[in-house]
Amino acid sequence: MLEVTGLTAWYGQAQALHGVDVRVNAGEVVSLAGRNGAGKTTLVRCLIGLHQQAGGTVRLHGRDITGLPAHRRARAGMGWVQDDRGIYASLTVEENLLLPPTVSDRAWALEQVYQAFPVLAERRKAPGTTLSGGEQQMLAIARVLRTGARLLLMDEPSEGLAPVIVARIGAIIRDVKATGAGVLLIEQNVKFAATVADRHYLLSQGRIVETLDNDEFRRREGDLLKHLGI
Amino acid sequence: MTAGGRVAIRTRALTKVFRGFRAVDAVDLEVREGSVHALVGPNGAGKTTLFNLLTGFLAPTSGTITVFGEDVTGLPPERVARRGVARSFQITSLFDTLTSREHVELALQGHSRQGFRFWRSEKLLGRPRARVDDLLTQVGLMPLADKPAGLLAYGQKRALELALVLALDPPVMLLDEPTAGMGIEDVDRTIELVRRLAAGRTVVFVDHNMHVVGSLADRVTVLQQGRILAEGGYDEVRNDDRVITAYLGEADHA
Amino acid sequence: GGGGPASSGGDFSGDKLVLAVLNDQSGIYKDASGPNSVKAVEMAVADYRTKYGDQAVVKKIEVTSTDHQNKPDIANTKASELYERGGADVILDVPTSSAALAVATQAKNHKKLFLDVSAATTALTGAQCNKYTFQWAYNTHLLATGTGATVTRNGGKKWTIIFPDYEFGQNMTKSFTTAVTKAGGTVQETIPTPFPNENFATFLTKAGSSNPDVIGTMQAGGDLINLVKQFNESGLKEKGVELAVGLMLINDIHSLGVEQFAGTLFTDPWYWNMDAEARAWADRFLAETGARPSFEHAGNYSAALQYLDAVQAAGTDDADAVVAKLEGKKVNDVFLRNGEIRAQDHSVVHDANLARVKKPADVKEDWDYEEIVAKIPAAEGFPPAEASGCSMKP
Amino acid sequence: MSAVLQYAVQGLAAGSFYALAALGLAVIFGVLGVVNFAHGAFYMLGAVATAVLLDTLDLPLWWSLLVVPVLMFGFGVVVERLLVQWLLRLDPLYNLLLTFGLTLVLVELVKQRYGVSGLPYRLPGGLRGRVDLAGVVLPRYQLFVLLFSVAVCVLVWLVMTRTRIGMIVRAATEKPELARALGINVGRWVTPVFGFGVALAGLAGVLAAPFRAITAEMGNNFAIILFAVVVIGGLGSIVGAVVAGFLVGLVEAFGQAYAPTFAQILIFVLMALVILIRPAGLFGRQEATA
Amino acid sequence: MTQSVITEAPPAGADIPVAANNPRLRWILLAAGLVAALALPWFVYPPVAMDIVALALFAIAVDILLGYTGLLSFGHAAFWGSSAYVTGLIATHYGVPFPVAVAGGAVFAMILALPIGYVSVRRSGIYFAMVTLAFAQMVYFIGYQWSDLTGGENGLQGVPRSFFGLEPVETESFYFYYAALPILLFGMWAAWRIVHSPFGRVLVSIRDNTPRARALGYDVDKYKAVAFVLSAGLTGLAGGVFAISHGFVALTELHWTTSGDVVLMTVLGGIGTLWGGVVGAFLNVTLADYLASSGFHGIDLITGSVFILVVLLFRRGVWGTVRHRWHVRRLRRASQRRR
Ligand SMILES: Nc1ncnc2c1ncn2[C@@H]1O[C@H](COP(=O)(O)OP(=O)(O)OP(=O)(O)O)[C@@H](O)[C@H]1O
Ligand SMILES: Nc1ncnc2c1ncn2[C@@H]1O[C@H](COP(=O)(O)OP(=O)(O)OP(=O)(O)O)[C@@H](O)[C@H]1O
Ligand SMILES: [Mg+2]
Ligand SMILES: [Mg+2]
Repeated sequence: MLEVTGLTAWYGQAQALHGVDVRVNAGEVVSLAGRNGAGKTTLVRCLIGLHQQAGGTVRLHGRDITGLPAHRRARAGMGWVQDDRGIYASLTVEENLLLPPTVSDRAWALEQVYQAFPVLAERRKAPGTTLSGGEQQMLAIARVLRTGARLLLMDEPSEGLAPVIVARIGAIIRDVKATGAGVLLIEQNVKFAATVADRHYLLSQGRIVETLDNDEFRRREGDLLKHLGI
Repeated sequence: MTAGGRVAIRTRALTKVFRGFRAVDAVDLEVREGSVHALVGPNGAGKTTLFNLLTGFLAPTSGTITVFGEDVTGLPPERVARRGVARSFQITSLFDTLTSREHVELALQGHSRQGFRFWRSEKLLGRPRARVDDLLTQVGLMPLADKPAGLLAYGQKRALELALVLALDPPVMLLDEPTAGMGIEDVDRTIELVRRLAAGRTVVFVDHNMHVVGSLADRVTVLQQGRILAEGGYDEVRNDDRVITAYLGEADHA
Repeated sequence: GGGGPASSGGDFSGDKLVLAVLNDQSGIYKDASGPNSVKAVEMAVADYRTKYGDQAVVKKIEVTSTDHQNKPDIANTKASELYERGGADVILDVPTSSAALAVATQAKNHKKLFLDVSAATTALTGAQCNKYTFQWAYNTHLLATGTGATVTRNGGKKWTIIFPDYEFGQNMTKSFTTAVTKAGGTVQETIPTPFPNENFATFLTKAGSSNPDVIGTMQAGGDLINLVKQFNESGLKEKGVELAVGLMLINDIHSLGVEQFAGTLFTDPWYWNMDAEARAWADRFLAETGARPSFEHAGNYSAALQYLDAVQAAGTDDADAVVAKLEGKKVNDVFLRNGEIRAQDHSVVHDANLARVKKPADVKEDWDYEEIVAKIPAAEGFPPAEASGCSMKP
Repeated sequence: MSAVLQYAVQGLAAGSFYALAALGLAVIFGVLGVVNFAHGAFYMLGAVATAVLLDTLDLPLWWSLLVVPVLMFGFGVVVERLLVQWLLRLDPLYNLLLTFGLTLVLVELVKQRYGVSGLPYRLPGGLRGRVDLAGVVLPRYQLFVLLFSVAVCVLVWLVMTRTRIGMIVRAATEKPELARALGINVGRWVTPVFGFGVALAGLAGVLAAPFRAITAEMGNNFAIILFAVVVIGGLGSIVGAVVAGFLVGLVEAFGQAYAPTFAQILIFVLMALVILIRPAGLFGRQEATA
Repeated sequence: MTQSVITEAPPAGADIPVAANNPRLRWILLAAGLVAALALPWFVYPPVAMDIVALALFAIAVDILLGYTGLLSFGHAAFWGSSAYVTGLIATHYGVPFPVAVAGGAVFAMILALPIGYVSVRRSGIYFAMVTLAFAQMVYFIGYQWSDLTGGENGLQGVPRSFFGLEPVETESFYFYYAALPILLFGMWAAWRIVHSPFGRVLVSIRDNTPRARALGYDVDKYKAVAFVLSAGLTGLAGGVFAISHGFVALTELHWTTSGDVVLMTVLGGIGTLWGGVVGAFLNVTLADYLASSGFHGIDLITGSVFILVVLLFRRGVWGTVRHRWHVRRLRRASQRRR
């Protein structure tokens, strides 16, 4: 469903990505691991169309979307959970959920969201950024689920979350996957990645250095840690 | 393990209400001098809010805070900082145009309270050179000493954040999720660093990483919905049923 | 541009005369004076040439134009530069009292002439008068006494005055009060207002509450228009309250339309259609500029003309010689009727008019807005020289 | 007593006008984060357009109330596309300077074209005269301004808080990148909102034409007062702008009545007090701490 | 935790740190600036030259707040104007040499700035701008109401230029320029000293991130207030010299448009650069001076367009843009050499 070939990206003079190839199939969760500054966030920003200095091609459902602006990509079925959560201060929790347009019939209803995250129901009228860091993370995930996007790009969704919540998010990701959607999961939390992902890319200094399936990933955990510092 | 007899931080019935929402609710917290004290709890339990109260960034709705027996309730952040309580921020918070070195120099000066000298050269700031270099080396930022903080990667910013707290050389350190966003390798180094620094100081920190909590904390306080749910040693707390249901969950966690 | 220390005295050559018009060519005084005043001065130069032909003592006459942008600082610097480097023998016009006073100081320091036309402050011919400065057209005293005394004598006994609370407004109010009282009326109330101000609703309510015959307003420009519009809606007009205006220019009426101002009384030092002579000159002016002249335009023409005459009489451009020719001269020209250039305080006194704005139905042609109600004799309109407080010591 | 009532009503009438005029400023700041210094100039253009339309096409006030905002909307769109859009994500300082420059240009252009002394305008017959409300006499036109302004304010508030448009617009301005990534075509919204704010300024200008001097400079001083209004109300708060508008109108009216010279300075005293007591204005979102 | 958090290469040319040190260039610039200041009245009409230098100091003083502390003051006319009046009054009534009068004006400006600053610095951003504007409006109001002292809208006329009886200085603007220049240069030096002092570093940190500065133990409000008073003092020096140079003081010096103009100059030159104030003042004054006698009647058309263009195309201001280009080139060359 997602096919990325030869992706490059720069910040001014500095190259952050050097020809990255990534694939995500329908109904598959793929993790992208790499130490701080490896270029993970840059990669997803390129995919969603927010990074201007980029080269290479991006295909979604076989369609070349390289030149499309961000909002068209979102409408084509890409959903993004930003690493700093991106909750609107000027919108209430509920408005944050109501904001994005629906792009497929898999979109979660408001009720569904509130069932999955009762905290959000409780604070539905509160301005978005008055939630705690973790609550904001939940809100960000819930918001993307509301669109029914077929490809989720999640940038460190477990960061700063209580273990119970992390577990719940793992379950949600598996649910989403079961509906046939694809997920590209950026994770530093190797244990968590291993529990949800089918395949793993290792990114280092802007290059994919290894692609592993889940078994191999688990097996080589210690070894990877040493080499990559993840 | 718990050293010393004195109490570094004590709160009495500390409460913070946001428009009717009790984010921190009648919390009586006691942190012993020289201990490493972890604060954990589900998201939204009120940990950051409690930090903000302790450091003067928020004024409590009611209740009192004392630091080494002195009442600091309602003091502004800079006054609290000068009583020896330094904090790091959960959401990275630096001076974008200043370099790492300048950050550390600034923090050292804040400690010495010489900032009003507008008639002297700023070179004065660089005087404690050895100390600056030492701090930057400790957090591993020496090679990036002259890069503006706005251009550092996330993890590097977190490291600098820590360096600033160290520079203040405070008797009491409050660290809000010091390892958030770090790879495991760095997490372990940070644990080492904090452990080293903890000698002779009081440390309070928030972290969701149980590995970090387990390796560092002498004592753990679990918050839930603004109240203290449980308190005790790490092993004691992690086997507490209420904590497991409210926070840790059933899953295996290291 | 141009550098180095100022070369004092004289790169001035006897065969060149420079008349510098320094005024506001982009701000609020643009229409009433502005570029058309430069035209008026040029007309005076042309008339001088025609009049003296080969007899003229100076052949080369330049008229320069400088925009002080209504900023006193710039007026000050430019005046000094004009005298020092621009070869200016005389500076004309200069609206805005602070700017005019600063230019007067420059004139004194440089010992060159300054003929003020557009600034109304009595300080120019009072406490801050000097040998080289003349005030040609009018001052606040003329505006106040002319209107105050004449309106009172014509039956408006009970007055309320609304004035902007700063020096000009306060002086005008004082002069008005004196004039009204002298003429047998009373000023019941004076209401200060902020400046600038847009909303006069409450002030008008207050003014109306004492049932005056006349409301006198000392506002000018945009504030005046605000007040007049709101006065018209306030119902006071219907109750028979008249509106007398301290300072109004024909351009105000032209822009706003006679309907709004109809019936308003005010002092006009000179009106283009007041007699045949004025009208003849106004026709020339219209051909030249496409507009009818305000009294300030005519004043500039007159000042330039009399200056040139004095130069002709003196046979030199030396300021002291020219001043000697101007002082005490009795003049009659297009602008000055029964005029005298007073030696004691350099106030140029002359007869003025009390005018009433016509009703729309009575307007016969463009710019035909005023009906002259009464003549204000020079002796009444201008304060006696002894009262000016001016001492001409150098 | 009846005098007090009279002043109060006059204050409310003046206040409603401030509220309407400040509304556009609040919308533009609240939504785009643009400190629109040119608001006074847009107000002036609205009034000038009204006068010119009457003069050339004989267009009466009623039609101007409709036509001029539409024209000003178009003008706002052009200004946004040409100038403002390049600065949207920057510090408000730059917008302030840009619109300051724009003000100079617009005022100068109007001066060049229509002179400095102002333009004539006639009040339509139906709105002349006065009404007597239980002893309080108010020019009929002021009453009309009062009712009309209140209606517009309520309408705008409803749109911004109760509709999806309002929500999208708020989101698009707070984090434009994210909004795009969520599938919202941000560019499509920013321009019309700016145009809308400008149209509101123009509308205030139309209302001003019959009872204010229509000159190129008419907006300069007015804009400063509007800024005071918006700050008192809390930057970007629509309700705040409206309430503060009325408050300022009342302060002005009673100031004019009982401390005439101080009437205008009172507004600034009020502003300083409000900011010091309630830092973010009466209805502003309080600044976050950590 | 040693090397591991440090990762990729530095992104070049993103932006320039505040203290971009290059001592040699700094000395060359300073020397050039000094020569330019000394030569100015040979090329520009001396009173205009004086205006340029005085306004340059004014703009620099505003830049200490705007560029280095992140505070946009929209009320600095209050300090400029009140110092001008006080200087003028001292000079008129006591006949002291003008530097003494100017010092008096500057001190007064600082005293006035004390309460205003104390109150205003509690707010930031647009709110700060509006509070300072409000106070400035009050000062303006006092200025035109108290006409016995200030002369109201007629201005305070006839301010003398006493200077130890030195005739050329007292009468000729050319020599006066050189007598007054040291005062203004001292002001500029003081501004430079302030910005590059331990205190200046704290100001920058407050600008970048106020809560963080507080957490480091800095009493932010006090620092801002001191910066405000210092800035007002320098503004006062400039305003005093301006008053003496012109020989009179007009109400416009207190008007909010004066506050606006100086901010525009600062931005035109480039904020956070100090030199930018000099460039901005030079451009502004010479433009106004040129247009006054150019016969073009639409000064604001040009001024307005210039500001629009600067904001759109050279956001760093004239000097800021030059400096930025130069830094970028240097960085690029450095990185090439490394390769
Ligand atoms: N705005 C920027 N300007 C310049 N360089 C940048 C910018 N943002 C990121 N970089 C650099 O690009 C590289 C890749 O950054 P990126 O944020 O993609 O890393 P990441 O893998 O997401 O790291 P983390 O785990 O810390 O989030 C880093 O070296 C970083 O310093
Ligand atoms: N300024 C505020 N206004 C209103 N509510 C707030 C504010 N700040 C925090 N809260 C609420 O207080 C509660 C506690 O928040 P806090 O940030 O202290 O949580 P936390 O324990 O640090 O959580 P996390 O682990 O997710 O960071 C949350 O429910 C949050 O929504
Ligand atoms: Mg990242
Ligand atoms: Mg938290």
